[in-house]
Amino acid sequence: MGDGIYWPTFFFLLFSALACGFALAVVFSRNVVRMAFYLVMSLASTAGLFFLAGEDFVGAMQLMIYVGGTLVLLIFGVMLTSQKQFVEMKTPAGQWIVGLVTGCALVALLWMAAFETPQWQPISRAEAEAVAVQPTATPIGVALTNGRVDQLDQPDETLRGGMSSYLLPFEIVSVHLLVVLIGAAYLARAKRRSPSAAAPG
Amino acid sequence: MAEFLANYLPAWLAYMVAGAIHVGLIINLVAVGALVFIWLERKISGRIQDRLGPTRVGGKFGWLQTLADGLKLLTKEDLVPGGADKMLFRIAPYVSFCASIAAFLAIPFAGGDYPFIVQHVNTGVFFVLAVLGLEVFGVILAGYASASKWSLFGAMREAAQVVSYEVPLGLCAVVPVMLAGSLDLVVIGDVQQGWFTNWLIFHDPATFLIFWVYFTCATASVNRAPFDLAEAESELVAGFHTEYSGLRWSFFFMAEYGSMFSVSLLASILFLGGWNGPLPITEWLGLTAANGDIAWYIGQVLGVINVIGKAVAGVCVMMWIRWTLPRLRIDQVMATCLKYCTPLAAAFFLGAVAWQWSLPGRTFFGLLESPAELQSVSEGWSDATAAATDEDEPEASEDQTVSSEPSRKVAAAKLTGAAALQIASTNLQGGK
Amino acid sequence: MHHFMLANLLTEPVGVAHYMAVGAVLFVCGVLCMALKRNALGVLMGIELVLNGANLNFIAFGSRFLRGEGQGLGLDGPLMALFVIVLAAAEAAVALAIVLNFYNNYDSVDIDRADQLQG
Amino acid sequence: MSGQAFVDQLKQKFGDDIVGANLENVDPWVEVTAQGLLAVCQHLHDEPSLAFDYLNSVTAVDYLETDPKKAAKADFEPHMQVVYHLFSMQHKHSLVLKVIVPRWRDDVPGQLPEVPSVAGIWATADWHERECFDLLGVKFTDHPNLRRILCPEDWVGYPLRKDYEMPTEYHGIRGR
Amino acid sequence: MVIGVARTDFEKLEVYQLAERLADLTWRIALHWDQMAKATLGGQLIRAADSVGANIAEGCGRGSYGDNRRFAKIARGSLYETKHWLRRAYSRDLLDAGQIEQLRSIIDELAPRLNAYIRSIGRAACNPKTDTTDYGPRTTHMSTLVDDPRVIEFDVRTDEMLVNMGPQHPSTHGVLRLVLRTDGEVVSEVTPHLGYLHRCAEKIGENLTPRQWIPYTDRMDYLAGMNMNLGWSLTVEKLLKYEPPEKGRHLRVIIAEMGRIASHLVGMGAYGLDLGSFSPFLYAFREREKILDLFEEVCGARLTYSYLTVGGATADLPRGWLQKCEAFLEQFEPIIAEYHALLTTNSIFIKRTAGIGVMSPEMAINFGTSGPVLRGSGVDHDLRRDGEEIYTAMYDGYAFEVIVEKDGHYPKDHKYPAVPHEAVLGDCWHRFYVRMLEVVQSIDLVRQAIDRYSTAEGGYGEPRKLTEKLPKGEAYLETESPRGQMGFYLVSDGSSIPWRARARSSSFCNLSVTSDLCRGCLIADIPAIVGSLDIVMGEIDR
Repeated sequence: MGDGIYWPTFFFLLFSALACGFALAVVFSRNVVRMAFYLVMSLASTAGLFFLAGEDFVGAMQLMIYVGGTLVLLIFGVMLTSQKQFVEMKTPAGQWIVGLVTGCALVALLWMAAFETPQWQPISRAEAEAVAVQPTATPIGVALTNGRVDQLDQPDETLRGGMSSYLLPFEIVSVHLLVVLIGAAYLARAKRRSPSAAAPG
Repeated sequence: MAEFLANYLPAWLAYMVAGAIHVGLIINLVAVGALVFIWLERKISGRIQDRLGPTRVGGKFGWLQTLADGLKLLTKEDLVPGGADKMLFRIAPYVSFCASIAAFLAIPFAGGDYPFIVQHVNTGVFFVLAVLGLEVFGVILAGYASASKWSLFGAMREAAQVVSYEVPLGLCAVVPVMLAGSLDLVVIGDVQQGWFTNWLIFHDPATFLIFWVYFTCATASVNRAPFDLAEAESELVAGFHTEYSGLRWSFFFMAEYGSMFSVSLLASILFLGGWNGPLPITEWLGLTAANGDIAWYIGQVLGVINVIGKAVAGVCVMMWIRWTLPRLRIDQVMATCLKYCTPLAAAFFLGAVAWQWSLPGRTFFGLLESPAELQSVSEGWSDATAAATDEDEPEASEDQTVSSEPSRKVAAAKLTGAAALQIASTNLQGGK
Repeated sequence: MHHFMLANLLTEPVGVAHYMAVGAVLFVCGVLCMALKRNALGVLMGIELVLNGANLNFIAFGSRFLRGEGQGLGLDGPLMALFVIVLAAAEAAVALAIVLNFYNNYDSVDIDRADQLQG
Repeated sequence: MSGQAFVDQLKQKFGDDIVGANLENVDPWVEVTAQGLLAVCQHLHDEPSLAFDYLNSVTAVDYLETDPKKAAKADFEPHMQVVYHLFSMQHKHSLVLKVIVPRWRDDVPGQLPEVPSVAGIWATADWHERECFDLLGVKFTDHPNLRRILCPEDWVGYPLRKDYEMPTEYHGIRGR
Repeated sequence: MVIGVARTDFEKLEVYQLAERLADLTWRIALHWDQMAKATLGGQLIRAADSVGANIAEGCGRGSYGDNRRFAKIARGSLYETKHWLRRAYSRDLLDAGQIEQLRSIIDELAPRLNAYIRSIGRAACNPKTDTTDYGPRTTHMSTLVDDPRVIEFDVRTDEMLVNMGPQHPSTHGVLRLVLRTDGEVVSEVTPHLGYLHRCAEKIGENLTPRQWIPYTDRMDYLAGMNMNLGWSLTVEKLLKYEPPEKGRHLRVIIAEMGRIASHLVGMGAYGLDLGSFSPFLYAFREREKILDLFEEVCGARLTYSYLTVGGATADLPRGWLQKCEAFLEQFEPIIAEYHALLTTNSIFIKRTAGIGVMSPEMAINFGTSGPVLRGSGVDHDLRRDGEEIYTAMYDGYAFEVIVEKDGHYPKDHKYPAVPHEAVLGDCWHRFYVRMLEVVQSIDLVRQAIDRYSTAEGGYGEPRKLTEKLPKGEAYLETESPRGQMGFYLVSDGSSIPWRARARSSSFCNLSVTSDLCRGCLIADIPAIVGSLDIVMGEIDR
């Protein structure tokens, strides 16, 4: 069965252990800022998994936008709203138990499904090592603009012809982001209290 | 490196040792870099302020001063403030330190077929910018965890500043990527071979200007010089690391010097030709791969010295600015970012695109000479495809000896890239 | 579960199933977080975890190393992951704006307080 | 200022509020009663020909001969003087106003003498009067926030008074 | 005139009813606690809970909106105190889940209502335009501002934060403590706290003869010791009606103006430090060291000189000192251009100081400011020209112009850097600029004084006898010291020991302006404003 450790598996186990560990820590920790920190660690190790799966463009994207942008936003949110509470926002014990039981059941179900289906089983070691290292940025860039590089050797003709690039969704997302930008700014804007609106006593 | 060792050691040990050597080199680079910079900063600030700086500590120019600092920091007591969130307080410096060290993973020190790089990530620029963004977490946690109003002020200021300066920084970094045609730092470095006229900074006026915008944003994103709001001692006592002392404080400082070094390394590779010196000395002395490994190795070492030299020059300029200019106010810092840096970066980016569109592949100094030689760079993809396609089949059937691995990989890389570009051009013609 | 022998796990390459297993754990942690947390920002973090679990599956199916050449999703996997990441950022922005408004009116971010619609 | 003519002019305008003047001294001064102080100051400040818009200093002097031998020879009764030094930016001339108040209101030790506050006319008086209150124990009525400025908030006694004894200890620190 | 009548029927207020329910509930809960808990925690908890309702009621009964709002805020304070005691009870397991639920529902409903109630006081019944309610003595700088309904609430209702800047803060020039009420970065209220360096020098002045008190004047403005000595000596000479010889007067001009240069150098360097640039501070001290060496030759001390004394000076200038002094001025003049390049005309410095902390001339006069702070606001007043006879006698015959922006421009006797268009008269930049120009003015004065001193004949002014009997009477004199007008007030009863020795400090009045200048500015502006006032705590606290 192959000679010696197959390194990608070792790193996969390492990163997934980190990701799941910190994800569980997020669920169980009570202090909001600690939750945010564990989430950062969990998402960073997921980015590691992306690198492992050969998608370093998406990994770098995750690090930059998701962890660098979204979570900083979240931490700003935590800072703006963190306040001394009279009683800790503790969910009563009962709900915890129900939650955990359903959670474990769901995980077991998904794992059973994952490991049973034959198509998703790992390929042989020789085959894995034969896969060539290819640049990942250029195909994604081209796919976003006008060509589907990866479908070049698609066997049947119709499929290859029919493959359209991701230009349209790319434009839609950019417009969508603009709309969200304005919407969020409008929602959280400075409340200008007009002189007439007198708050009742 | 790992393949080279695989001939002598069992495979997994080879990877382990190669990894250890890489990490060792990087940690040394940053640690020694920090040591040198602390001493350099004292000397430069001394010279600027018409005094000598350390002279007597260990030897002639007081070069042991940093060691003395280090010992002092080691012996200082690491105290944790009472109300602090213990766990986050302890972890914060290490998060910020790891973030600034991780940036060195993808930075090459010498190019060519076997680049001197820890991990040849082909989205190098993107990876470095992403990791630099993570350093802000260390600061936020430090600010929040030390439970004092002043550190919270400092942390929030720094977070706002670094996050908002990532936008113009990214915009400026995209121009060299566009000119060199790839996110891979090694390719960007290799495009700038030969005379200094090939440097991307002289590629066209827009890129020249965007270099200065890049340098300002870089100084701001590592919190130096006029933008060092986070540890503005006149207002916030010492900003987010008020409560830190001893070793933890030194980690923050190593992180700051590390990210300053990595940002100037990036500047030197993206704009100032990286390992290609102003004059093509390696070609003149014949130190290229053509005549033997030893010559090639010396050529590479010259390249490494070149890169680090330029980076140290960049850091010296940052120090020089720091000791002359007063500090900006937080809203002025934000205003410069949003009102000046981002529009300027966008404008120069459009300028570079216009230049690239009208005179593809022509540099400012290359306007006079015939464009042939430069043309090859962009066309390199196509003829490589022709070469790769026919000689690829026989090669694939050879045995999977480890030694031939790199050349095949590079050819393959060219293949997919070239194929992609060809399709792009065909579609374009088809589309028009 | 015959194939799942821990002994040779380290020597055999990892398949899509293993990625999906990790994705499942992340997904469930996200759902639990959304369900159990009373702090609005905790719910937001739960949503991030759920999206991340989904992303992992996309990447797993699109990766060449896991399915060998040319079987899986090819380029669609990573591209979908990109769109998920970008849209998650937008979603977080809007969600945060809502939470801040909630905080403005209720002096606290405890979602149990949002019981205005109850009868 | 122009000596006796000015004093008579004031007397004619404010009648018995002006109780006296001393023109022989190096800095001649005019004595005013506590009740009339506000009116006189407002007049001095607003009158264009005088225009005393700059208040140099408000201070108080405690006249009490503590050692019995000299007390007999002293030619003054124990009293307190609140001294105002005024200056005019336009005419570049200066004036000294004095208010004679008893050391304790109704001679009951512990009740501070009261003088109306001129903080309304000159903003600088706010801090100067707080210093007088802090060090010499003169209560300025209608002062925006009359509390100690130099000594700690909970300090007992008024240090610059002649009959002041240093407290034996303050928060555990030995005084004498 | 509409008298805003506060609602007296507080019983109908929901806020009040909630407070009542809270108080009774805590009473019922604390009733069954054990003896120990009841004695310690119970008493405090009930007192706090009752005081919430009590304060709301008292606020309504007070009749004026200001008091009503103040008592409502005290009620909010005691609500938070109740929360504190409940947390303690909770952590000591004195409350069971049911009780917590009840308490929490009341408190979580009471808190926002109380805030809304506080905001609504004084607004529901009156509309700002027609409201002429008299809120107590309308003094020009009343500290309790009426809540203007048009105030724009920031996007997130961040609650106020009290921040202590000092007394051991690096940028407050010594032991000054500023208590800032900040909302995020914007400072809404600054209250300076003084007295940390109070040594009661005036009490000691009542036990020493005037000449023995000279060293105490050194330690008031310790950056310009010579000018302090000069001020006290002139006051005593005014009382003695003594005229020092002509040579002594020119000696005093040389020493005083050199002291001014040294003090302004420190002011400039420290201001650069406040704004973050470190190098000007070292350049300034390099030059100041040379002046201190010169002073050391004259009187042996570098900081607390006690050189100028009643009657003249303790000793004459040593031989060759004047040539050294001229040599220093020679090499110092071109360096000033460097300081201008480093700070005055530096665009970031201008950004940080122009238009910040603007003070109108009327406000400057009203607050009794003096020196560069007064002249920075355009008030043409300098005691060396407009002071009392005995002081201006020292400077008569000297050609010098007062550094102030008169009808649009500064004096043109030297080539000075231009005023940037962003700078508004009376802002931090102008105060700094006036100080820099005064250094050049002092150089001219010292040069003229050196020529006059060398030609004048006669003694340098022998100091008077140590225990000389002072004539009965009093004298007050102000001199133009570097930071402003330093006044000394000497009352004597005929014996050799003064009856009262008072020092009127210029920085004391200059500092009193901070709370008005810093209202609504950013935190980073506070060191800029306080630095531009160039205060020294020794002089303020005396």
